[in-house]
Amino acid sequence: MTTETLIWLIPLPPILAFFLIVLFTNKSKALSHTIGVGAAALSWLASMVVFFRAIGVEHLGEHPFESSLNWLPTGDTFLKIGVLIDPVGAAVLFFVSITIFMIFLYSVGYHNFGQPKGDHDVAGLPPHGATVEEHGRKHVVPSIEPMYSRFFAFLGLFAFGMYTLVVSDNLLTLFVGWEIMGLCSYLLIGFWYGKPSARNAAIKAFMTTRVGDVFMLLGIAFLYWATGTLSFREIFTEETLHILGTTMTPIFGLSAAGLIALLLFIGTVGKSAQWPLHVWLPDAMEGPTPVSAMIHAATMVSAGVYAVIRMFPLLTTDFNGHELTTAMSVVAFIGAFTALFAATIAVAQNDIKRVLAYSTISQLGFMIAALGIGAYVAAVFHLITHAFFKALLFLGSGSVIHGMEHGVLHTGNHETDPQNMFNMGGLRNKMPITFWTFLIGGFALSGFPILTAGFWSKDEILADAFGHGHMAVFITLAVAAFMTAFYTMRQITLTFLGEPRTKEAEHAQETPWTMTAPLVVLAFFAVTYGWVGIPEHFPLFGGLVPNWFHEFVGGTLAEHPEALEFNVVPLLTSLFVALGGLFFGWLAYRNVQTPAEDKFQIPVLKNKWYFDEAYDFLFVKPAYWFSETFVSAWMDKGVIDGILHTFGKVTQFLGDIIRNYFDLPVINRFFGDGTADATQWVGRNLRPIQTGRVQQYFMLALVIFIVVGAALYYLLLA
Amino acid sequence: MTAEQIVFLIVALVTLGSAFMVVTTRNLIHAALWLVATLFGVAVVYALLNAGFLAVVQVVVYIGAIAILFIFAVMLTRKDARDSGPQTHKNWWVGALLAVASYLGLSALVLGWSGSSKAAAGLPSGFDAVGQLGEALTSPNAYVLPFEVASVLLLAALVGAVYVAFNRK
Amino acid sequence: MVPLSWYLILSAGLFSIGLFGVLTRRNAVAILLGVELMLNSVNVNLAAFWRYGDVTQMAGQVFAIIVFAVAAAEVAVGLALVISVYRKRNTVIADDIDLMKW
Amino acid sequence: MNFIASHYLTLILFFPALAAVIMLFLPRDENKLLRWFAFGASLVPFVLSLMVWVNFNADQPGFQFEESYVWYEAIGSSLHLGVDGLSLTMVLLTTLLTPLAILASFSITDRVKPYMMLFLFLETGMLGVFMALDLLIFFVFWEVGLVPMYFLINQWGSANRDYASLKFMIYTMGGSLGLLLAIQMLGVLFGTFDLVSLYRQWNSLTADRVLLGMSVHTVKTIAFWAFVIAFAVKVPLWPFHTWLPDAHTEAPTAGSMLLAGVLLKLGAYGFLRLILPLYPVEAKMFAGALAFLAVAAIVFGAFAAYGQTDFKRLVAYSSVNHMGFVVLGIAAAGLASGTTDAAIALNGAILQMFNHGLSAAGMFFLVGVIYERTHTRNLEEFGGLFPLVPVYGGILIFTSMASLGLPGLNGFVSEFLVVRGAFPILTVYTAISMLGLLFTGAYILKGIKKVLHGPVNEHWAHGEHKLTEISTREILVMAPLMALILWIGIWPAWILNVINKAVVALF
Repeated sequence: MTTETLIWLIPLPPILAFFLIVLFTNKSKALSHTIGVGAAALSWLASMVVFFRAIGVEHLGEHPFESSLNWLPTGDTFLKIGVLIDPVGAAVLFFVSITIFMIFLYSVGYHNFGQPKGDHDVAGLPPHGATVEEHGRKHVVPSIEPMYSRFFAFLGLFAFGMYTLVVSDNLLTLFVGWEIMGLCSYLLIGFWYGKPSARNAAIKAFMTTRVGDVFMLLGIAFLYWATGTLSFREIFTEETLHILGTTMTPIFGLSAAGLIALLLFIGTVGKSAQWPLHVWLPDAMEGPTPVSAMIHAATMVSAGVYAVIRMFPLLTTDFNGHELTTAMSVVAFIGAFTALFAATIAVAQNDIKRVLAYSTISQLGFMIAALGIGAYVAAVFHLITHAFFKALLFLGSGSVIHGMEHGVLHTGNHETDPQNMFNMGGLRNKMPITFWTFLIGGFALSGFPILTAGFWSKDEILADAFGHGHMAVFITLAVAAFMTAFYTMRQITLTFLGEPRTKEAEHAQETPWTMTAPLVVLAFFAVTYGWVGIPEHFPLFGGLVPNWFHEFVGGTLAEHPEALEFNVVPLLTSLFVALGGLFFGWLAYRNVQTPAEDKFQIPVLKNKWYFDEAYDFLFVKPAYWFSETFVSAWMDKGVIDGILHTFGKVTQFLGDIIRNYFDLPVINRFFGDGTADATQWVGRNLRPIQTGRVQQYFMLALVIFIVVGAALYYLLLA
Repeated sequence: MTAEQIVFLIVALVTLGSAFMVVTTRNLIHAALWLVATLFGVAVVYALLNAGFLAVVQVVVYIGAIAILFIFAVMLTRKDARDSGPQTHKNWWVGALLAVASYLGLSALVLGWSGSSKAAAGLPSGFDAVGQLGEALTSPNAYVLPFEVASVLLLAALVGAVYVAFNRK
Repeated sequence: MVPLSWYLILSAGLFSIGLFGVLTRRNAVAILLGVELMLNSVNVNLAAFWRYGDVTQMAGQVFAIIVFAVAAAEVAVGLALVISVYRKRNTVIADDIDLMKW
Repeated sequence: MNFIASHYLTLILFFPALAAVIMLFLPRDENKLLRWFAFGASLVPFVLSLMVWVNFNADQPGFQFEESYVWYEAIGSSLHLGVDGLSLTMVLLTTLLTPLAILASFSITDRVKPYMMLFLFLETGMLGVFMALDLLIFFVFWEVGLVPMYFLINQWGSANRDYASLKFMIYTMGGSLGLLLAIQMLGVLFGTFDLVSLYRQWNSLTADRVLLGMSVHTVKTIAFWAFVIAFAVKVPLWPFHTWLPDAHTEAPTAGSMLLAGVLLKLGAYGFLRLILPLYPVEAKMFAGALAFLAVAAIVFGAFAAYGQTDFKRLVAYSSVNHMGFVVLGIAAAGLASGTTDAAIALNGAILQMFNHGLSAAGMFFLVGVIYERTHTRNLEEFGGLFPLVPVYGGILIFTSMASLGLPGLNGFVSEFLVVRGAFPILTVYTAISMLGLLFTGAYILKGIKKVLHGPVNEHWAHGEHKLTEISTREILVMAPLMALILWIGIWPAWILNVINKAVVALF
């Protein structure tokens, strides 16, 4: 099979799995997860083949795998869609396929496959556990998810969306995959739709990202109009970019390229949960944990960054290497601001998944900021390492929650929130695999030096910001990185270290292999993936392994980015923020037992800077008012229908007048009834003539005949 | 005054006189018999007009069939042997007035018409009036169709009379 | 020679007498008798016009024949009606047969 | 076969009416027979129009399968039928939706015979508009379609049907008054109603000629607005839309399906078939106004839909929202006719007509399915139905997503094309319309949330109120719609190819 054909085939197994499960196998849980996991494995296999073929190609950037076909007739031309695997695509495909496969596998255990059916479980709510009798003793064990098959169907659809996005060679199919993932995130966040919080979170996620999407759609329309194509390779030719870069638009003095890039970037802001559209992601934690991992760590939010990566040449048109263009400044600002802003909120969260959610927002901010200052390779690098360790952390947190739920079922005290970190503590002994892998993930997130992948990628971003003199970005990101390490250590300390703070934590249990195996695999990559991108000039390690990643991914761009000169300031900074953050985190929380002892439970942070409330006041409430009161009640029912009804009333009024003052008296009474009356009078008086006697009639007829005849004779003939 | 004129006047007087008796006599049987006389007079008039066939038909059909039919009808509809009550309306004078008026009107028209005083031309020699009449009635170029229609009319009258007079009890 | 007008006068007289009968007699049979008189007067007219016109044109006689037929039919049906009415209502007085009034 | 092949359009057009007349002689109480007869009779035009679709040569410009019969010689009107890519698409939509609507009405038990007959007559009326190439015939069928719909709403509608049917009738009749006058004027001026020759003659009028005592310009402007108002009522364009929520809400399910699926398209079709070719200059001049109304329909339609508590009203307002995109595309095409952008916008507009036909019909049917079982449409009384009716829920979500314009389903393709085509021409309006697109998402999600999501609804879960799952017949109604929705979403070329060729040839 040619590589191109194989690329076309990559997204297919998951979508087939979706249709198979929905249409045929939804009754059988085992069959459904076999199909789902099998499809993910197939796609993973195909992706690996493609990836290894791709890295074997010299100058893949100039000669990527691509293939396209005519899709839409538009006037005299066609809109083509197709697939493209260039170095960035290959690199992204690598981590996407692995994480998706791992998450599929993890879901089997997470949804308690093999466990009995729940006592009171209903579709739409998380399973509540089942009572079983063992050795004459009743006890409660986790029960299987009632909508087990459906979950794998949704995951399949989601995987299809992600693969489509990654392999597409044009913005349109990228957008298609993008939106399908949006739908799936809606469906999966609202998977337990019976919980009001879940269904609201689902709608919030969909609507918030849709705000970005409509701008993105505008951007796509603009780009398509301006260039006549949506294919990346055709847009990113020198002359097209030049034309776009020199065409000015009336908005903020941006060039066409800048405006399009910004419009598309707004889509990313929504999808990657950047400020100010970040509000949906923490709420999205209502979904099952594999979903959080999949959507909010490894794939969907990465898709936002991926889109900017794809649009990088457009964003950096006119960029001379030092002075940021307007568009780039906006991107850099939003990225850096989000990184810091989200990190501050993460510090004050108690829900284990919410911490990770804000951490994700923050880390995505790092990537966006990197792209904003032109650090292309660093952004891609961080995207990939982050995907590995954040997926690991999410899955790990899921494992923790799962273990805690086991404890909750054991004690039967459903008051205890299995996600609240203050209910945990000391889990390192109960759940060793989860602990160690979580620790690796957490260290990677914090950027623990040398060992972890997170260090290398984050360091590269900082170095880039410093090296090109973007000091504001550098300082912001450094502070954010410090806080990252801090809240990560806070999380690890509260969760795993110390002693169990509740009975439930004491009875927590390690999770089955389908859940721990993915943790181990991801932990492996969370460590090793950093080593493919060690800068050549790095002290001690530089040069030991060639900086393959930089070479490979950098090749995507027409202008190969220069490797950065080594500078000791960013290295020291990143060493300090990572280790310092971890240390202070441990120091501050090693003895904390209750939220009250936590000095960082500052209301403004805990309430996420009141963004939800502000949006509710500024947008949601007015939208309700506008829809229900203004448009429906006031405008349609009031004004428009009012005018119509007035027409009706006026017409009726005129009709009444005409009826009462003309029709009734004149036409009816006088002409109508009058004629009838007259006729009746005449008739009544003529009636006696009708004797019924033929001879009288005849006589009368003759009289008249004679009179008339005589008259005629004398008057006319004579 | 020629002999023909004298004959005509006598016949006319008889005819009109008997006709007057038809409409005035109280006894309907008598009236029917007076009708026979009238019809006979008219038959003579036909003869005077050289319409021999008509004269014969007049005698055969009218007197032989119709008048007899009247007599039967009168006898069938009598409640008792005698006639009772007046035979004319109270306002018979109106009818008389109208009859006189129509007579005067018609006479005036006849006398006012110049063609009314002309004499009849002599019949061509060897003129066969009956043969001509027969041909006219049977020739497709002349009156065969009305003739046939008349026969249909008679048939219809026959059926109709039977139907109407039939006693359904 | 008898002039045409004499025949016409005769016919007019016969007609008026018949008319008088039709208008004044109460008995339905008598009314029919009057009708017969009127029909005869018409026939006299027809014969006279035939004789005083072009004798080779047989229209006058043919019409007279047809009038005979019509008269026969009329009498047959008319008398049948009279008999039928007499059976039902036991009268032949025309004034009593006034169902068609208001 | 030759007869069929040479009279495709006549057969398609009059077969339903003929079948309706035959139905007159069927026994009144044999509901089963009547239903299957009507269904079978409506399948015939569908099969025939599929054959027309197969035999249609997209590459040939102008009308095909033309038929012309003398109808009213004295005033130069003839029964002139013909289809091009534009009308053929609509004919196919009509003949597809009618059998589905009839199948959807199998649950009707009240006066089945007149009901089915009205549907068949309605089909003839709608098809006539799409096929007519003669203005008078166009108008005749335009009005013919109203009557069955009026009775369907008035006789088989729900509580407020009298108000709704009257409003529907008066609104549409009022709108078409101007249309009739304008058509008469054209007929008087040119002595013919034939569209093909009118295209030519009307546009070749020079500006200095005087018609009816006014300049050509004035006459054309008046006639243009007369046409626009008639079609705007039908589309419906803001602010002529308030009949729609009432009519849709009160109409029986299948009636709403056809009302939204086809009848609304009549208005948009009128814009495409009559206004753009007959009034290119005026269309250009007033494109801004048209676009304004379209955007108002999009935005206000979306907001109004969001503000409803009646499920059917919500869906009804979504029609206003979606049809706004059609008119936006048309306005853009009017402003920049002849350009590629215009062609793309028109492609999008026409495809949007077809797509909205599918998804709106599906949505109305689904609302009907649940209304039939619960006898309420109030969103507040639903919620948490998903566990009770999972298959229905899945279908509802699928169809809603098509309505929302999810990429991969049909709505996205057309909306994208409209936005792409209109963006360079009417940039500001298109940008504002994005607000409507955003709220499309909001009201669709509101619908799903209020109906399906939430804790299990105990009221509908047990006893006499127990909600039953969607039946096989109902799934059969949805299946073709869903298949087409997916097919067009993934591979729209088969239909867009025909539309595109027609658009390029026409404008």
